[in-house]
Amino acid sequence: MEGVKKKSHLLSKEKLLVALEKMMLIRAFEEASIKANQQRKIAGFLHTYIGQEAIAVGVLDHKLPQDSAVTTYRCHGIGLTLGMRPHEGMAELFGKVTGCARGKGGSMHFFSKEHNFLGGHGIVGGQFGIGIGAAFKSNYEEDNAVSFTFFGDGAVPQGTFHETMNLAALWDLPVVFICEDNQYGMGTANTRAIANTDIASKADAYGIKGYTINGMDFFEVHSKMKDIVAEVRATRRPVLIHMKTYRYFGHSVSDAGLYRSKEEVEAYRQKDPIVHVSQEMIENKMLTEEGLKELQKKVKAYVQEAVEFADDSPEPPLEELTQHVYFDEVGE
Amino acid sequence: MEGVKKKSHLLSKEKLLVALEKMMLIRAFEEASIKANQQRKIAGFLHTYIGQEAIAVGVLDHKLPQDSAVTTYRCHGIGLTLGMRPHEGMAELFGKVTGCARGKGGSMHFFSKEHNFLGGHGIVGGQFGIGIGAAFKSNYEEDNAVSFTFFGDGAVPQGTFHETMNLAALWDLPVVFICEDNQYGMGTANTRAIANTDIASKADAYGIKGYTINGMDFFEVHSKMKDIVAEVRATRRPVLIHMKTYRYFGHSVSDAGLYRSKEEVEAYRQKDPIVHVSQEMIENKMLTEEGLKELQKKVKAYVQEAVEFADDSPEPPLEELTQHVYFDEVGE
Amino acid sequence: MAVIEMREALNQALRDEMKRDEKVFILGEEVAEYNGAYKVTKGLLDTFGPKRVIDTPISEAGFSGLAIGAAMMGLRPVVEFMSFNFSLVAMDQIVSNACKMYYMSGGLYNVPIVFRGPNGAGPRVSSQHSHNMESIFAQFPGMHVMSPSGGYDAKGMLKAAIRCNDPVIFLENELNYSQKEEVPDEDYVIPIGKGDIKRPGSDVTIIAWSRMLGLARKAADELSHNEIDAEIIDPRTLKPLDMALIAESVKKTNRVVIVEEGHFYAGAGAQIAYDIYSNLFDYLDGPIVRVTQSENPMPYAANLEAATLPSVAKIVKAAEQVCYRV
Amino acid sequence: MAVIEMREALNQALRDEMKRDEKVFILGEEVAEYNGAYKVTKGLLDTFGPKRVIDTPISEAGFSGLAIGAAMMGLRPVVEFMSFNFSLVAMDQIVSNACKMYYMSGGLYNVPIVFRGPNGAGPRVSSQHSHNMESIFAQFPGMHVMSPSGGYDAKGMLKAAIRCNDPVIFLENELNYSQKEEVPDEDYVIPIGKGDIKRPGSDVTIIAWSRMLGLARKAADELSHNEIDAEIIDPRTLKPLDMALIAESVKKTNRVVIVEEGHFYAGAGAQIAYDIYSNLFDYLDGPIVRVTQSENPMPYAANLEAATLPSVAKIVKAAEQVCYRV
Ligand SMILES: Cc1ncc(C[n+]2csc(CCOP(=O)(O)OP(=O)(O)O)c2C)c(N)n1
Ligand SMILES: Cc1ncc(C[n+]2csc(CCOP(=O)(O)OP(=O)(O)O)c2C)c(N)n1
Ligand SMILES: [Mg+2]
Ligand SMILES: [Mg+2]
Repeated sequence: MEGVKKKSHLLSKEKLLVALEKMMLIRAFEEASIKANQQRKIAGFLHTYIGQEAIAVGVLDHKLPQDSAVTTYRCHGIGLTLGMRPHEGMAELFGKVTGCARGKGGSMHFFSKEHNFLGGHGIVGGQFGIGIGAAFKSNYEEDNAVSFTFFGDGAVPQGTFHETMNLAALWDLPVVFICEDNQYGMGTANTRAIANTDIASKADAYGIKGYTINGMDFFEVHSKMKDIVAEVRATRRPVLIHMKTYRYFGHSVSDAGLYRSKEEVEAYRQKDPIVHVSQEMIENKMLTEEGLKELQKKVKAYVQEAVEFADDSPEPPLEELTQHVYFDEVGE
Repeated sequence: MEGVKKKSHLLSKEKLLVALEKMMLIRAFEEASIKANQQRKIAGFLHTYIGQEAIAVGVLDHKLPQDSAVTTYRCHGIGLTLGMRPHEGMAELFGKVTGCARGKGGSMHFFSKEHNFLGGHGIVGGQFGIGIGAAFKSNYEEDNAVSFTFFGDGAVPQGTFHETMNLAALWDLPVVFICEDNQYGMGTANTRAIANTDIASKADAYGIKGYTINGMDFFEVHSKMKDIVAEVRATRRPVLIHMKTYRYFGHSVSDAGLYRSKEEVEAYRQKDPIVHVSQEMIENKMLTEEGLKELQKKVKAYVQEAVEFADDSPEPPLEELTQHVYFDEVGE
Repeated sequence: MAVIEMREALNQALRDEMKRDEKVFILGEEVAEYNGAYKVTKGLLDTFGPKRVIDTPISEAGFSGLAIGAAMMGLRPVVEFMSFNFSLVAMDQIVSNACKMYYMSGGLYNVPIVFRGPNGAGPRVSSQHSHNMESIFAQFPGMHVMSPSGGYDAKGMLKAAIRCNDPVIFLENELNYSQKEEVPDEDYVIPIGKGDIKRPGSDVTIIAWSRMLGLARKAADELSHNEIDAEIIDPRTLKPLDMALIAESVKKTNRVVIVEEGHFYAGAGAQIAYDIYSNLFDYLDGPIVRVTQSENPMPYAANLEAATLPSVAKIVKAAEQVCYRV
Repeated sequence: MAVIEMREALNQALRDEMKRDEKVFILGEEVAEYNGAYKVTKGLLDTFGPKRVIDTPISEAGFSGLAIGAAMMGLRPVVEFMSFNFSLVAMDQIVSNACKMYYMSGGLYNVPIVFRGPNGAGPRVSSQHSHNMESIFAQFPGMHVMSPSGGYDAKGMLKAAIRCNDPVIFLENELNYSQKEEVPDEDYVIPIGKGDIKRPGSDVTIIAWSRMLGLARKAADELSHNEIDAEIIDPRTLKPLDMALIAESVKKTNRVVIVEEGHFYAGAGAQIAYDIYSNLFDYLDGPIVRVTQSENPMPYAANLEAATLPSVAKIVKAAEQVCYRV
C-alpha cells in the first residue's frame, strides 16, 4: 500500500471555479430532490450524495472521453459531474419521459451514453462486473481508457468485490476501484460489517496498489487521483482507492438515522468540501464573497429550471411500456 | 502471516502406524475406485484424493468428536480419515443403498453424521458457508468445537471464499480454512486463476492469521496443525491454511491431464507422503519392510472386502425415489 | 382480539417461536440494531440479545450458507432478506445446498431453515427491486413456498414455517406490512399446504395470494354489482398446493381466474392452471384466465408501473371474460 | 453434406461468428487451453488467440458481470458456463443486470450477450449437477431462451443467438454433444422464435426440445406400431414460443403431450400448456399431459436416476393416454 504526496492548489482558478460550481450543483440538486420528495413528486428510494461531492468532482475531473464510470444507486452526483444536465436528472426522479432513462429507471438508475456513464445500480456489489467489463473492452479495443468503478463500504463484504478485484488484477484491467466509505451501510457501521476496515490494505491480497484518501478534502482527492489515474492509464494495473467520506443525511430519505449522533454528523459538516474549497479560494483571492453568492444564485436558478423542466415534462406514453424490453424484434 | 516451528517425530509409533494405515487405506480405496470406474461399476464424476493423503490424515488427527468437517467433491479421503468404513464409501460410489448417502449422493457427496462430516459438495465454493455455519453453531451452543473447512485452490477466486472469511473473522468463528492447493483447478494452473498465489497472505485482508504448510509432508502437516487447531479452539479466531500439495491423477478420471508434464508429476511422486512416512518409520525402527508389506496386504484386503460389500449390496428400492425430499409430511 | 399490522403479527410469530425454541435465531441485514428495514424484527434484539438477533454484512451468499450449515448442525435459522431481490445473489446456496441437502445426503442432514422477507414490487423501486420469486423457488423439489396475504395468516403460517424441518421460502409483501387485521395473541399454527376460502361465491373462482388478495377482494365487490358472485381462494402455500380446496371451488364455479403479481411466463399461476386443467378439465366451462404483470421489467414511472401490475380493473375484466359477460 | 457431432456444429457456429465479427469473443472455464470441458471450443484458442478465447477463474458472477459490462460498451461476449448448474452463482448478474439493463436505462444500453453451456442432467452426476434452467430464465422479460436438439439446429440457432442484440440463454445438453447429424458447412441462421416440425403426424402433438427430442422420436416410432401417428414439434426457442406452429399442429391433432427434462412445478411445459389451453381450448379433445422429472432432486443411483427422468416409455404412455388408448 502506498501514498501519493499531497499537492494542493495546483489547480488554476478557472478549474477550481468549475469544480466548485459542480459540487454546488450536486448539493443544490440533491436539496431540491429532497424537497420534491416531500412534495411527493419523487417516489421510491432517494439516496442523496450530499457530503460526498468532493469525490465525484475530484476523481472525475481526470476522466477522458473514452473512459467510463459506473456506480451504485447513490448515482446523482456522479451523473451530474460527468456532465448530465440536472434537467434530465430531475425529470428521471419525477418519472418523466424526458429523464435520462426515459423515466424507467428512477433515482437509482441514472445513465448517460454520451458520457459512458454505465449507470447507477441497485444491487449492492452488482456493478463491479460492469466496471471491469468496461476496462476489459478498453484493452480489447486498445483505446487507452480507464474504468472508474465506484462502490460503497457496504459492498466490500460482497463476493463480487473479491471476484472482480481478482479478475482485474489477474488480467491487467485498467480499473480504478473507488470505495466511497461513508462509514455506514444503511444503519450498519462498517466496523460491524468489515473485518479489517483498512480497505486499501485489501489490495495486497490481489497484488495491486491501494490508496487511502480523505474524501472530504477536494484538493487531496484531486491531486492524488491525478497521479493515480495517470498510473492506471499507463500501466493498465487496477488500483483500489479507499475514500473516507460521510453522508450528511440518512441512507435514503426514509431513514431517521438514529444509529449515529448529532455530534458525529456535525463534526463532518464542519469539514464540508464545498465550504472548504470556497474558503480556500477566497483566502487565495480566487473568489470573493460576492462571487460565491453569485455562484450560489446561478446554481440554484439552474436547478430550479431543471425542476420546472421536470414538472412540465410528460410521463412516458403508454406505448413505452413494452418498448426497450428487447432491442431486436423476434418471433411473431 | 506467521509460521509454526516444525516438530517432527513427536508422534508415537502407535499413532504413526494408525496414520500410515489411514493414508494407505485412502490410496488403496481410490485405486480400487479407479479400477471399478474402468469396469463401469462407478459412473459420473470420480475425483480421487491420491497424492493429498497427508493433508486429510495430518489435519484431522486433531479433530475432536464435536468438531465438524466439510469439503469439496474430492471427498473420499476426508471421509475415510474421519472413520467412515470403505464399505459405505465404495457402496456409495456403486450407487447402492448401503452407501453412506444411500446411493443418492455418489462420488461427490460423501456424508457421515456420526463424524459430523457435513459432506462433499459439488459447487466450487459452495461449502464455505456450511463450514462457517458449523463454527457458528459451536459458539451458539458453546461446545468448544472447531470447523475444518476444506477447499481447493480453484475456489479462492470464488466470491464465497471472501464472504465467509470476512464473516468468520468479523464474528470470531472457529474455522480452520484449509486450502488444498494442488496447483490446478481442472486444467487451469492456479497462477492463471489467482492474482497473488501466496494464498496464506490473503488472511491479512481479514485480520486473521495465515499459514503455509507443505502438504506432502505428513510430519509438518501434523505438527503445525496441532498448534494451529489448539489456537483456534482457544481463541475462536479463524485461520487460513495454505497446504501445498499435488494430485497425481487427472482432475477426474476423464481428464487426460495434457496441461502438465510427466516430469512435473514424477517430481511430486518422489515426495509421496506414504513412502515418506513409511521410510522414516523404517529408518527409525518403528516399522520393518515386512511390517510394511503386511500393512499393505491388510489394507488391500480391507478395500477388497469393501468392493465385495458394494458389489453384493442392492440398489436403493424404488420407493426411495421420493423419500428424503422432505423431512416432514405436509399437504395432502 | 387485537387489531395489529401484519409486520407486528410476523413479529409476534418470531417472538413466540424464539421463546419456544432456544435453537431459533434470526439473521439478516439491519434486523437487530435498526429493528429491521421494515420493522418486522422490531424489539427482538432487546428481548433476545445479539446472540440470537444478528445484523449481517451485505453478504447474502455468505450468511445464507452460514445459516444452512448451522441448520445442518441442529439450529433453526430464520434468514431475513431485506428484500427477495437479494436472494438472487444467494440463489446457489438456497437451491444447491438448502434444497438438495436432505436428499443427497441420503436422509442424514435435513435443513430446518426459513428464508423470509418482502417479495414483489415495492412501490416505485424500478427494475432491479421488484422481482416475484414464488415460481423460481417452487420449481425445485426440496423447498416449500408460502406467502401470506394478511396478519392473521402471516402469524400462523410463519410459526408453521419455523417449526418445519425443511427449507421454507416465506414471501411477504412490503405493501402489506402496515395493513391491519384482527390477530389473536395466543399460539396457533396454519399448516403448510392449507389454503383458505377468503370469500365464498358461486360464479367464478379467483385464486390470489399475498398482496393480490386485496385486489381480488375489491374486484369481487365490483363484480357483485354486476351479479357475479366470485369465490376467492388463497392457496397461502404455493408449494405444495392445496388442490383439494381448489378442486372443491372449481367444481362449484366451473370458471377460474388466477391472479399473480409476478411475471407471466412459467409463473406459479401457470402451474396452478395446469393442475386444474389436468384434474378438473371436464368441470371447466372455458379457459382459465391469468392476470399477471405485463411482459417487461418493472418501470419507475408511476403510469408505467401501474400499467405493468395487476389491478382491480384487470381482475374484474378477467372474471367477466370467463363468465362470458364481455 | 458433412456428418458431424453437435459439439462440432456449435464449434463451427462460434468460429464463423468470430470470423464474421471482431467484437465476438468467448470466455469461460477451460474454454481455451483445455479446449473446453466438452470440447465445444476446440481449436478456437489456436485460431483466434488468447485475446478472444479466454480461460477464466472459477468466478461465474465475476466473469458474467465482466461480459455484461463489455457488452454494454459494444463487444459481443459469448459466456460459456461449464454447466448451467453454475449459472446459479451468477444468477443476479444475469437477471438483475443483463436482463434489465436495456429497459431500465431507457433504451441507452442493450446487452448483446450469449450465455451458453450444457443444461440438465449429465449422466449420474447427482443432485447439484443436474438442473434444468429453461423456465427459470424464461420467467424474466428481457432475455430469450433457446435450446437445440441436434447439430443442424444448434449451428443455425447459435448464430442467431450471437447476432442477437439482446441477452440469449442458450441451453445445450451434454448427452447431445457426440450425437451426429448432417450439418452444412455454409452459413445459415435459424431465427430466434422459430420452431420446427421434426416428425409430421396426425393423432397427437408431442412437444419436446433438447435431449428430450430424441426420446420423443423413439416414442413416436413405438406409437406408430400401435396405429398412433405422432407429430413432433421442437419449439427450439422456449422464449418467445412459436405458438403459430404449435397451434397449427394442435388444430390438426387435438391432443398434446409436452415432454420436459426438468422439474414439474412451473416448468416451461406449464407455460406451453397454458398458452395452448388459452388459445386452443376448443380444439382440445382432453387435457394436455406433461412428462417431466419426478418431484425429487436428482439421485445418483442408476435405477433412481432412470426413474426420475422422462423416458420413451413414459412418453408413449402419455401419448396413449391422451389418445384414450389406455
Ligand atoms: C445485494 C443487496 N443486498 C442488500 C441491499 C439493500 N441495501 C441497499 S443500499 C444498502 C447499504 C449499502 O451501503 P454502502 O455500500 O455503504 O453504500 P452507501 O449507501 O453508504 O452509499 C443495502 C443493505 C441491496 N440493494 N443489494
Ligand atoms: C461454481 C462452479 N463452477 C465450476 C465448476 C466445475 N468444476 C468442478 S471442479 C473444478 C475445478 C476446481 O479446482 P480446485 O478448487 O482447485 O479443486 P481440485 O479439483 O483441484 O481439488 C471446476 C471448475 C463447479 N463444480 N462449480
Ligand atoms: Mg456506506
Ligand atoms: Mg486444485
